[in-house]
Amino acid sequence: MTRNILLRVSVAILFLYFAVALLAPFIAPYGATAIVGAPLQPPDSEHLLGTNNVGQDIFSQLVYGSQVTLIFGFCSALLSVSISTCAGIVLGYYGGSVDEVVCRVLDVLMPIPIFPLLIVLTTFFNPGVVQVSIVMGVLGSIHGIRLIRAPALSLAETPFIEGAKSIGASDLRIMSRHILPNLMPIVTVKFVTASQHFLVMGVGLSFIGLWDTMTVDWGSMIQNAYSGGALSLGLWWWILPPGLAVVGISLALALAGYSLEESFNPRLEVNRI
Amino acid sequence: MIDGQYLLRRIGYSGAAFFVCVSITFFILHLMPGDYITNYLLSLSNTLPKEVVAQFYQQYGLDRPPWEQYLIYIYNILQGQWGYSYQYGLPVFPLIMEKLTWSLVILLPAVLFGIIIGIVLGAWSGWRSGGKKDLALFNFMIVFRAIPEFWWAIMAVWVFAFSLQWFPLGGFSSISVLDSGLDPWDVLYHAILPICLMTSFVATGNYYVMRNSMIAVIGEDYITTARAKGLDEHAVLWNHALKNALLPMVTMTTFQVAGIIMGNVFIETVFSWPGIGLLTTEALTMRDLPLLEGIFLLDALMTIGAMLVADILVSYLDPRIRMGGQ
Amino acid sequence: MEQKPDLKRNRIIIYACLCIIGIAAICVAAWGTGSGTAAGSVTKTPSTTEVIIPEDSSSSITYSSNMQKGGTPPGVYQGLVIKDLNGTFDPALAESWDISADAKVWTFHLVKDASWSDGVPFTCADVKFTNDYMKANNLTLAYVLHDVETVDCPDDNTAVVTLKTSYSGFLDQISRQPGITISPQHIWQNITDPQHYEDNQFIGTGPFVFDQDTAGYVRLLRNDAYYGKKAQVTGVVLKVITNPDSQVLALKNGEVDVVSDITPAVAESLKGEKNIAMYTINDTGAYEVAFNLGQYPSNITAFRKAMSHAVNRDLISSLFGTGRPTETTFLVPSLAGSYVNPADVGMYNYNLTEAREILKSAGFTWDNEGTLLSPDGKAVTLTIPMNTLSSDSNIQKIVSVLKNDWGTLGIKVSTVAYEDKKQYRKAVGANAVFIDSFPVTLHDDADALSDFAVTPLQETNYYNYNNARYNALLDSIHNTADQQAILRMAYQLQDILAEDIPTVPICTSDTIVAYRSDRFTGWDLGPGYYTVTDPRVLTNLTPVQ
Amino acid sequence: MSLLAIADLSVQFESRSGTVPVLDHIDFAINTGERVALIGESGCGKTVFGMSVMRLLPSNARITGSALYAGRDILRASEREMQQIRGKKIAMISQNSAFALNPVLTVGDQIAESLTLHTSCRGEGLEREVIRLLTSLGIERPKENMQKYPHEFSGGMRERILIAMALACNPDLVIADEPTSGLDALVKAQTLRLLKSVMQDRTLLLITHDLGTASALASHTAVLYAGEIVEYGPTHELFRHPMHPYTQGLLASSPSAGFHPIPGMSPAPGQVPHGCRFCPRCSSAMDRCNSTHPSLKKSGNNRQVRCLRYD
Repeated sequence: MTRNILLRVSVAILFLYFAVALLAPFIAPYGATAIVGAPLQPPDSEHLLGTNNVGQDIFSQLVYGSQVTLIFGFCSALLSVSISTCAGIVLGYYGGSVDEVVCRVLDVLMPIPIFPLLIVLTTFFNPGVVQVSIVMGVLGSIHGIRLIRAPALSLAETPFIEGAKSIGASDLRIMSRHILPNLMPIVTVKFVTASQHFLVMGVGLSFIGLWDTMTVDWGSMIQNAYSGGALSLGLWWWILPPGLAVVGISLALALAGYSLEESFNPRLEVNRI
Repeated sequence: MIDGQYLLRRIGYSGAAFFVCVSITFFILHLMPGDYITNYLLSLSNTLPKEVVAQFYQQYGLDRPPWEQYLIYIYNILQGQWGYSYQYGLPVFPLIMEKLTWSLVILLPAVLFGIIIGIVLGAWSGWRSGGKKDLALFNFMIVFRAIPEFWWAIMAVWVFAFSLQWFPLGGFSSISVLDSGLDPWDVLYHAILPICLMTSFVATGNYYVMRNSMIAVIGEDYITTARAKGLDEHAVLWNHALKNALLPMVTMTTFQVAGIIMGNVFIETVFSWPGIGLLTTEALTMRDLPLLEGIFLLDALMTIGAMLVADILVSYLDPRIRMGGQ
Repeated sequence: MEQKPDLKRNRIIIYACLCIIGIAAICVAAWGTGSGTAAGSVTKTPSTTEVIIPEDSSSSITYSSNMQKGGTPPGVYQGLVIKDLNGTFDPALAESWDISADAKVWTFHLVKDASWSDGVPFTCADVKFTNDYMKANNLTLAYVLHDVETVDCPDDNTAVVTLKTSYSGFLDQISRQPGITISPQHIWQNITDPQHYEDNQFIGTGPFVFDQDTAGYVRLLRNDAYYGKKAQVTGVVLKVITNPDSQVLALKNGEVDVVSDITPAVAESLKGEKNIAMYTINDTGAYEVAFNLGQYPSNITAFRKAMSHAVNRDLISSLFGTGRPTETTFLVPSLAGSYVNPADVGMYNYNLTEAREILKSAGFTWDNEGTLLSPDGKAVTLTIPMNTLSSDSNIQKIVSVLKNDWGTLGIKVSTVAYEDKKQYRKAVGANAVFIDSFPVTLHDDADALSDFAVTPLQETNYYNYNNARYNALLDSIHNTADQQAILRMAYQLQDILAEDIPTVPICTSDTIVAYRSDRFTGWDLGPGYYTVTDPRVLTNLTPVQ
Repeated sequence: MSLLAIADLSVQFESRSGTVPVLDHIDFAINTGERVALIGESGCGKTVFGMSVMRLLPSNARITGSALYAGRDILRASEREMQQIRGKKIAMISQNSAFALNPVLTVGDQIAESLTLHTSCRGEGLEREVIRLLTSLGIERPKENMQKYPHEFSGGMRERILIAMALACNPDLVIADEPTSGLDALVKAQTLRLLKSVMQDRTLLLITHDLGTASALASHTAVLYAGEIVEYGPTHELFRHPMHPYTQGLLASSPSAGFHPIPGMSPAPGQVPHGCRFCPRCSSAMDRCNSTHPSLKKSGNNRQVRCLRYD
């Protein structure tokens, strides 16, 4: 019972975030970068969450910021999971020397620290939202490939795949119609956890200020407030909203991930009533 | 239990992986747009004669083609010569070591405690899975882990250092260090807040894996067999469940220990703790290539070493994995 | 085969671990709260007369050597002269100096009783050595001395510097950041690999001597053998506090004595705090909207003029919270003083109607939706490149205001961020408009106007501005030491700039400094001393009894 | 007096979707020296029965009734008492030898574990005892093999090790749960022979779905269907003259009898019919079978059957 309720609540929260991101122009009273008042005004009826040090409306920034942050989390997770699923299935299904070579390559890539590498690679482009999510997605898939490869490998040896082969199904068909659906639970869980991971990572990157500070997203909002003296001045309305927004979606994704994992892996919920 | 020949092969393979890894990072870093000289000179003056700029490129060896720089770099590495930081003008290795030491003050206890606490709580929770206490702990851990670490750090600094003033605002030590030298207790006092936070992060991650692993193990038939022998719950847990449940943790924790070499840039930023994490981001933004290469090199060394150690450890603990078998 | 002992051993180990963790946690908690309260209530005894100054990053207090990184640590090394904010030069190791009429030969009369902190006397040989050694070893800072042909020592206390070409701005060059400070010959002459030499003694001539560098602190002690005005504080401690908020709080706690660069909001909140006083150093930073004349539409003079009327300097300045609007062609009045040509001040006030008129008369039109169309019918869009790392929040404020104002003129303004300076520079070359910030030392005299020149040494400038008359005038300024002539020509240069508008100065910003008034007085030495680690400020500090 | 007398034993599992009854009012007794087989299709509750006697069911199982062992109700015994009984008085041979042995402990250690727990064997004596056990189960080179890990043995060998573990403390009652599952025919036959010889003068509760195993080992057989015992009797008689239609069907479905499977499926736990549980699949069902639930009745020579036709 608990699991279903948890899953529903977290999905509802996610929908709420998506709705806010999609309807941002209708929800936000002002533009994300428009200067609409005196700097550092506390919340009032005109500015629901007050204004920041540039005189921009924090509530509007929060609403628009959801777009960037969500793109960040979900696009890179989608990319990463797609790459690792495709590569994992192909490697697991064909095996042999290709598999061997790719695994060795992955072994070599593994020791390169992801976080600095991410920063290095984003400098090859302008560190914009899309570029960073692409780089993050590609880098993140390195670890995922192995995760998908193992079950794909054991699936490829099961009788029903042998059966499908024997009736002459093409490799592509076997991989897409037979192996992929069986991996969907693990892929789904991976997608949800990866979204959470990348979302938090993206916010973190932008928090330490390693990409476009003009992009309004929650990380740069926290960074602005943090470096602008929000703590020593006690301006809670400046630093708390973006932080709590991140916490909210991260929590929703985490709970959804755990609930999904439990529902796909009944062993995890032994005796749970 | 370990086949000597296999071990040799494994070490040889690690060496090759290390070499490839170092080469890849070298080229990625050297192809990265921007360079230290441009950044540095532009920060000094907007109007520099061209020949002056050219002279700097030559002085730093950056005017040579990349493959030539690469050969020189590899030659130097083989000589144990890690080069000099552009920005600091100091030898790379001692510079990294100094910053690393400060990072380790936080990360070493945090990772060790985190591993122990995570495993103990995870094992307990998995063993009691389904119980009220387990669920409470599990939900607490999920919530704790879902909150980004920099946010925890900011909040911790705000509450404990800014508002309550129980802990210092940051830094390594009190000013008394100048007169009476480094006092370990004083350093610990400065480090305790970041250590606690980091410990919690490492612990929650390990907790989750350990709990899942434990749940998987207690569903196994051999646990029933053990109970059927008349063993009490403690004996079943200690003699049968724990060792099996710990197997997946070995690789994970080994990598965690190796990972402390990169520091934690969030914790270091928020707690004004200039360690290796901040050094890395600083070197990245300054394009201090020798320093970056040194850091990446050390990390590759540690990670590849960790892989090797994890392999050996697992083969000791798990008789099913025969080295040389596979 | 024994099971029980094995089991017991396991259990004992784990219990032991748990106990250790528990005990450690309890100890730490108990002791942590104990020392915490102690730290909270601690106020330094007045007998300590070391001044503690926070530093933003650990790299700024990690020094390799003075030869590699000029002027470090602060107060230990000295140059020949030291520059004021308002463009004049104070004597340092040179008591006085003479300039030949063609500004080619500079004669410095050195102080007589100066000595290195290890007791060796300072002579002209050190000056000559510094120049020769830097050049011979290709040290980074040698570029500052690029114009120097030779340094000669007629006697121990006179240094004659001969330049390759006439250059009236030579003093400015050797004293402005990073500048050249003199290093001791007797230390460096034996060092063959200066690029990789790690100094750990820092033998200088300044009012302070290096003491130690430990765990995020650097301590400098008073140089009791200093020839000039001796410091009253016994030493200076630099402490790394990376977070600006923590610096402010440390000031409140009394852990540090001064915090520089606080935001206006923080300054407001500090008002009325007991024992904390503040002062403002006016006009320490300056900002401009710069045009790249090589790119459309900035190549249209009318467009630049119209845009100059569309910069709301007052709003930007009010968002900054400090500083004041600048309506000159380039120079900042409070610093450049008489160098500013009054005829060119206030020409381009904020007036959107005027801007529209200028655009209209130049053939620009608007479509139905209000989008600005160029004379050939294309929509005008601008992309402003930003440098992620160096951009302070002030530049973001400027861009936000420009987006609003230029948006009402029908121009779509977008930004693109670059993490790397080289890429940023490239983008500046490829776009029509960029925002620049200068430390004001670059705005304070006629020499600053060379930013717009094209010379044999400087083949281009950021503005892609090339005006033959301007170049010729600037060349003559460099070739003379006659102040009157320089002033006259500077006026003419500004007239040209006012007509061509390669840049729109916006406003300046101030530096607000807060300090413990119960510990030291004498911080606010005057407008010229704009960093708290300036040796003149440090020697001026007086402990409060 | 019987060694183990089970009366009115019911087991239910609580789950999210409600309570699922698995065993229903089982009355059952084993006398010392008897070897009783409990046979039935998978899912009928055989394993649960064995586990409930060992009190090893998961915590969501609700057990009612009584199980008197040597005059003591083991369903009400404390956990500590149960630990004294398990392995020492009642031992179990788990099904699926591939997973029933701890992969990270040597087989010697695993066998010795019961001995250290329940006997005073220590040190060399312990080792001698383990070697004796292994030898008695036909494992060659015991000294060397006891240092090996389970994955180094074949399925048949692992089964022998499991038997050795169960017999280590000379228990009064051995519960063997599918002792030959997963073995190929030849090894199975060997293992059966071995089991038969070591169980000669022991009390055995054999849980199996395999009629051959039951007939080879058991003196008595109980047939379990949908959580109820439907027939009980001496093995030979029961196999020769099966009374319950289900038993008849089972025997007819064995390969040696021509493989005529019983039509339909056994009902899922919790969804059993009101009347006779076998009624929907029974070829000789009568009208009242649909509504009347038959009880287990004595029928002649030491036999019991649950069928309305014998009322």
